[in-house]
Amino acid sequence: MADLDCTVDLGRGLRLRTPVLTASGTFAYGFDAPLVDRGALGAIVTKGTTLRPRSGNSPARIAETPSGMLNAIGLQNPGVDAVRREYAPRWAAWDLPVIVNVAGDRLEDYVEVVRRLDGVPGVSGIELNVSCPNVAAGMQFGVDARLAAQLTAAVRAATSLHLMVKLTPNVTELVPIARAVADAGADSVSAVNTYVGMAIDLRRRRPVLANEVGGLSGPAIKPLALHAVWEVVPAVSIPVVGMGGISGPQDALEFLLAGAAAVQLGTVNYVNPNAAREVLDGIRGYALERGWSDLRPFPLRASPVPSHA
Amino acid sequence: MADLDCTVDLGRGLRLRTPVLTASGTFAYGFDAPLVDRGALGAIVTKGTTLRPRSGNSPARIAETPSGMLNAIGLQNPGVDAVRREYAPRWAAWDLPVIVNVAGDRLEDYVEVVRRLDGVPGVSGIELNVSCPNVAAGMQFGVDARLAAQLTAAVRAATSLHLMVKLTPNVTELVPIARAVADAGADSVSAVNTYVGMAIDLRRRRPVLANEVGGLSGPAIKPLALHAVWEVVPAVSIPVVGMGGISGPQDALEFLLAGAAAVQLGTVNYVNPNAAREVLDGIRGYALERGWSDLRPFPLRASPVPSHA
Amino acid sequence: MSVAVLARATVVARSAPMEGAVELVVLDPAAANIAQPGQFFQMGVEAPHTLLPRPYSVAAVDPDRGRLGFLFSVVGAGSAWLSSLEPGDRVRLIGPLGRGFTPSPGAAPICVGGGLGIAPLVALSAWLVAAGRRPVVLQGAREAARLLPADRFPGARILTATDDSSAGWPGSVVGLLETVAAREQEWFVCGPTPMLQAVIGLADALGLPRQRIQIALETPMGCGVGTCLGCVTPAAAGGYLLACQDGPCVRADRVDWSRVEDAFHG
Amino acid sequence: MSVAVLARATVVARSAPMEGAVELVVLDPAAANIAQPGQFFQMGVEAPHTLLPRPYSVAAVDPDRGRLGFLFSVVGAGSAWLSSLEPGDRVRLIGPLGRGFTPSPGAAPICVGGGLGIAPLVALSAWLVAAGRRPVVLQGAREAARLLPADRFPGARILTATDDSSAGWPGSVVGLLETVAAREQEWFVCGPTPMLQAVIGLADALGLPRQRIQIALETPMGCGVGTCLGCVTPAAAGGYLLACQDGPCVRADRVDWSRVEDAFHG
Ligand SMILES: Cc1cc2nc3c(=O)[nH]c(=O)nc-3n(C[C@H](O)[C@H](O)[C@H](O)COP(=O)(O)OP(=O)(O)OC[C@H]3O[C@@H](n4cnc5c(N)ncnc54)[C@H](O)[C@@H]3O)c2cc1C
Ligand SMILES: Cc1cc2nc3c(=O)[nH]c(=O)nc-3n(C[C@H](O)[C@H](O)[C@H](O)COP(=O)(O)OP(=O)(O)OC[C@H]3O[C@@H](n4cnc5c(N)ncnc54)[C@H](O)[C@@H]3O)c2cc1C
Ligand SMILES: Cc1cc2nc3c(=O)[nH]c(=O)nc-3n(C[C@H](O)[C@H](O)[C@H](O)COP(=O)(O)O)c2cc1C
Ligand SMILES: Cc1cc2nc3c(=O)[nH]c(=O)nc-3n(C[C@H](O)[C@H](O)[C@H](O)COP(=O)(O)O)c2cc1C
Ligand code: FES
Ligand code: FES
Repeated sequence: MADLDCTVDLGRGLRLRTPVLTASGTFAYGFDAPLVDRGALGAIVTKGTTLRPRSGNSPARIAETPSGMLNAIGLQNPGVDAVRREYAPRWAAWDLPVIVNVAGDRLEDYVEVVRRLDGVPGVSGIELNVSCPNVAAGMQFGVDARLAAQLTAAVRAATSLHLMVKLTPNVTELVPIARAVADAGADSVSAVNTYVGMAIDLRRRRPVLANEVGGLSGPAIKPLALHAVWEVVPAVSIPVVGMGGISGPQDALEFLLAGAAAVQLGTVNYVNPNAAREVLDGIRGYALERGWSDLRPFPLRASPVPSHA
Repeated sequence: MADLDCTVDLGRGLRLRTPVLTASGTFAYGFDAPLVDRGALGAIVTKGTTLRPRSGNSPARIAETPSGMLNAIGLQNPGVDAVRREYAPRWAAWDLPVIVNVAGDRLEDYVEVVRRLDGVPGVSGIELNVSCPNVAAGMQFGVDARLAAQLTAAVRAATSLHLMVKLTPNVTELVPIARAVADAGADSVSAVNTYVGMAIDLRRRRPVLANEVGGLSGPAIKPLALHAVWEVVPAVSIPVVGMGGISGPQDALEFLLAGAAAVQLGTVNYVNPNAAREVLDGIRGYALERGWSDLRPFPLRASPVPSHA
Repeated sequence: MSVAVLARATVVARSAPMEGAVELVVLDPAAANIAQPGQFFQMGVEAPHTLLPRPYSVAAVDPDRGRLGFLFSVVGAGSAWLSSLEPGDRVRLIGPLGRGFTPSPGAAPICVGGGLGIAPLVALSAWLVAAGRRPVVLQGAREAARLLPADRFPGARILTATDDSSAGWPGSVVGLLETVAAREQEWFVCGPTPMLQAVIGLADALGLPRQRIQIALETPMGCGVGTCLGCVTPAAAGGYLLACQDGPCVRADRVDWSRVEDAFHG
Repeated sequence: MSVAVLARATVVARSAPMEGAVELVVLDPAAANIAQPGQFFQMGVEAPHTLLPRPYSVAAVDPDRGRLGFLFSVVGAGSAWLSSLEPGDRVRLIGPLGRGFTPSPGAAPICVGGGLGIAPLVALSAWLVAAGRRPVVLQGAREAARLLPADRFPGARILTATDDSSAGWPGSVVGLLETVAAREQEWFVCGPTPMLQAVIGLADALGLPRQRIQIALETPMGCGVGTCLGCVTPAAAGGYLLACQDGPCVRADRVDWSRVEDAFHG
């Protein structure tokens, strides 16, 4: 059987051997999920990383909901310096690109984190988390096109790495924000982060999460996330990396048909460590059945003409 | 066993014998769901009603998603005149208040529909659907605080009926919109309508719904809807009627603890015609176990002082 | 409508009467007493991540023993869950729902089923025989192994067609229908959309009036009772029919076949 | 960590060894070969609307027959689904995960279990006996019927306590522990948070160093492997311990008990 060329070029030197990535916060820094078949992965996206170490929110931090889960981890991470000193050297020995997800409260912090990662062997790209809903003021950049563009431009100036900007779906209109970050120099956008939700403990009569609110992920959000990708794809001329509730090959195929260049798997990693392999096999099967030799025929709609190609 | 006083006063003469309502679009005009125990209901909310009859969208109109469903009915309804001539007289004979859900594209249409319902025996209230995501331009009022207030004020002037304004959750910030409609004269707000989503048919390679996008309802959205109610309750001094994904007593209790004065049951009616009865029994059990004599002790947080009481 | 009941019915038998199909027999005396051929039930499924009940035509009605029979294929999570039920297990049933077939006294009844579309016709055939009629049942399937055995239609004349020519008429069941079609007949049809369209084409060519054809519609369903407006099929009179309330069994002249393409999900 | 395996294990037995509890024995030879008392497995559940796997301590390890035993109560949809499994059914298992108990050679081992907290201690007791030790097992429950029979702890000395005084020591298992507590012991504890806190209080009062107590933590879990950071318990050193990676079995001195109130969900 002829095999499929599964490579994806996200731009600025970030070439993936497969369109299947792990999503930030669901794979830590790539060392703790031995059951996942790395051969199926195109890249790893790390936990959100901040300038200084953070210990995160009090428990409870997670709660199951119908076909979903809420999380309010609160960006627990060892800080960028630990990442570049301890983790990056190990990543440099891998044949798998690592994209560091970067978070912060202030523009200067984001820029500084990215500056410290720039040129570090083992770091292949940045995913800018403008959308973490769990830190006070963490929403500010992602919900406002002007601020999101400002942040993107500032970070763009600080690195020559591939810059992926991760969109929050908790907005009235996603398209203007996607356009703004694309125009400000993002190489790709990823969509979407979690949806703000909550759960209440009937017995204790208080919110289940210590943080009260959290981000919803998992199959429950798939129709919403797919719609977000469907909207953003024709609006921007850079690749869109889709995610949100992908639980297997069929969901991933829906995102590719909607025009996503690649997909990220998040919560499903907790449920089924084989998911990445199954998704890749499913993509292969679907494409080969249709006689395709690469991933280009996937999108149902023609892409817009690149504005800066 | 002492029984619970389950009545809810939503204001402007709309007094409900129980805090359990059916949600718009999931109970038609109240004649087609004989298996539902009406004795458990505090009111019925009708299908979205427009000035002129509408035949709605082409099929497929619905699709199941993980713990949820998408719909794009497109406001199929017989128009306000048929409602007041054919249905209202039948409602007038019931001991159950009927709230007519009103939809439209233009402000004038909304006002005219409400005007024609004002004073009609059998009609006990209006739920203003400023949020139907399925009709071209149907989003405009609900996502903008100024427009939502304008519409509310115009409709307020056209009726002395109880006016409930139904919020769409597809916005960056719900609170300013809730405040705006409260200030413009709404007697209550209901939250929330469906979340915009989609599904793609892998075999046919096109969106499952003829309308491409649809509104997501069902258990999947419960954590999101609950959060919306949690946010809106302390921001307004009028009652909030909560809904979104309630699938049984526990979900309903979460909404009441979040501060909802009553709840609406939507998609669950399709799944379990006993839901309204089970929800009411669950509320009773929870309250009586705690020795409460009415529903007032439910909210976890104190209510804001009414601004126009 | 108002006679539908809600039951936690007990499964009394599960079998595989033909390849690719499962038959479930459940105990639901109140419903068995009133169910008519062509009506359907909403069956609750408890599979992961599913929500809505699944609509299934009643394939057998036995009021004396209080039993209902269903015949279905496993196509997704819901039907897979139903197929895993064993005698003694419980399943939530709402029904009977919708309008069944309404055979007219005069015309010769021809039942035409494609694939699992045969399900409602099993019940209809039994009803017709009990009423002293002698229906002709035309059953089409991909291959011989996927045909319901002829002894499931006692008292009927049964003809078969297979796509792979492994049994009966070689090819489509509509081809087979053409060989027996006559103007004084009444047709009862259930199957995939292209088959329905071919049947309509054949009737038109033959001069059989469309009102002499009754179709069991199959659309996605939310509520099953007329409250969600999700189950529409284009109506000849303009607007839409509700499969759950105006159907599932409708006279073919009530459907606007030119707009029907989009009406079917599966 | 890296030895965990993913299996579709076959259920070989299900029973109800005491009231309110289900015992499931599954065949998973690779895991049975390596699992240690105190480690846990993520068990996939296929109940409606559920998503995450459920963490369960291994209660019995039989490498010779490739079997693992689990002991649990039905508290929600996931455990209800697990309790419905029958011999021959399959269940998805990831494990063994986390750190088990690490008994030190010198001290006298006392196992203290409250309610279903007894589960990991069944495995630990068996392991200690096999290692030639003679553990004392203190088992507390609401009532006599909810005690695991003493013959489940062959070779151990077993003492019981019941809240309703229907068997053994009348009252809490911590009260019972007080009657046998001594400084040269090592305690292995699993149970609800208030019980853990009472045990810590008792040890402090007695002068038993906290590092001589090992606690099996119970927190909500997402991944079970250290990637979600959801399963935290306040650490004495500041910040948090991960129950799945630093535990579930941790030395009590590593936990900041003053901040622990919020750490437990159930
Ligand atoms: C009135 C009526 C009677 C029916 N009678 C029978 C019967 O007797 N035997 C039989 O095998 N099938 C019958 N069907 C089709 C049957 O309902 C579907 O095969 C079944 O719902 C598929 O569910 P699933 O979870 O296995 O598939 P999935 O594809 O996982 O279902 C996903 C969603 O799509 C809906 N869906 C999928 N396929 C269909 C379809 N063909 N028609 C309607 N909805 C669909 C499901 O109900 C569900 O909501 C009937 C359908 C209708 C409307
Ligand atoms: C390391 C570890 C070992 C455990 N070992 C056992 C055991 O041997 N026997 C036993 O009976 N129980 C044990 N538990 C508790 C068991 O995991 C829960 O009872 C179970 O997850 C409940 O799932 P449910 O779907 O029935 O309940 P639900 O309340 O419906 O579950 C909803 C969500 O909350 C989580 N949850 C609910 N209760 C708990 C809890 N007490 N601890 C952690 N998460 C919870 C579930 O995993 C699920 O994600 C253990 C927990 C942990 C963390
Ligand atoms: C426990 C958890 C932690 C997460 N942490 C981060 C994070 O640090 N940064 C980020 O951008 N997204 C984070 N996410 C969001 C995911 O990357 C992803 O956008 C989201 O979960 C939707 O995808 P899914 O439904 O496949 O999980 C986290 C998600 C979960 C469940
Ligand atoms: C099929 C369907 C039709 C609906 N039609 C309307 C409508 O006409 N007007 C309206 O305001 N909301 C409508 N809704 C939204 C519901 O009233 C409710 O807000 C939403 O479904 C969330 O609640 P649920 O999850 O309990 O269903 C509809 C929902 C469904 C599922
Ligand atoms: S299925 Fe809901 S109206 Fe027909
Ligand atoms: S359960 Fe995910 S880090 Fe412990």
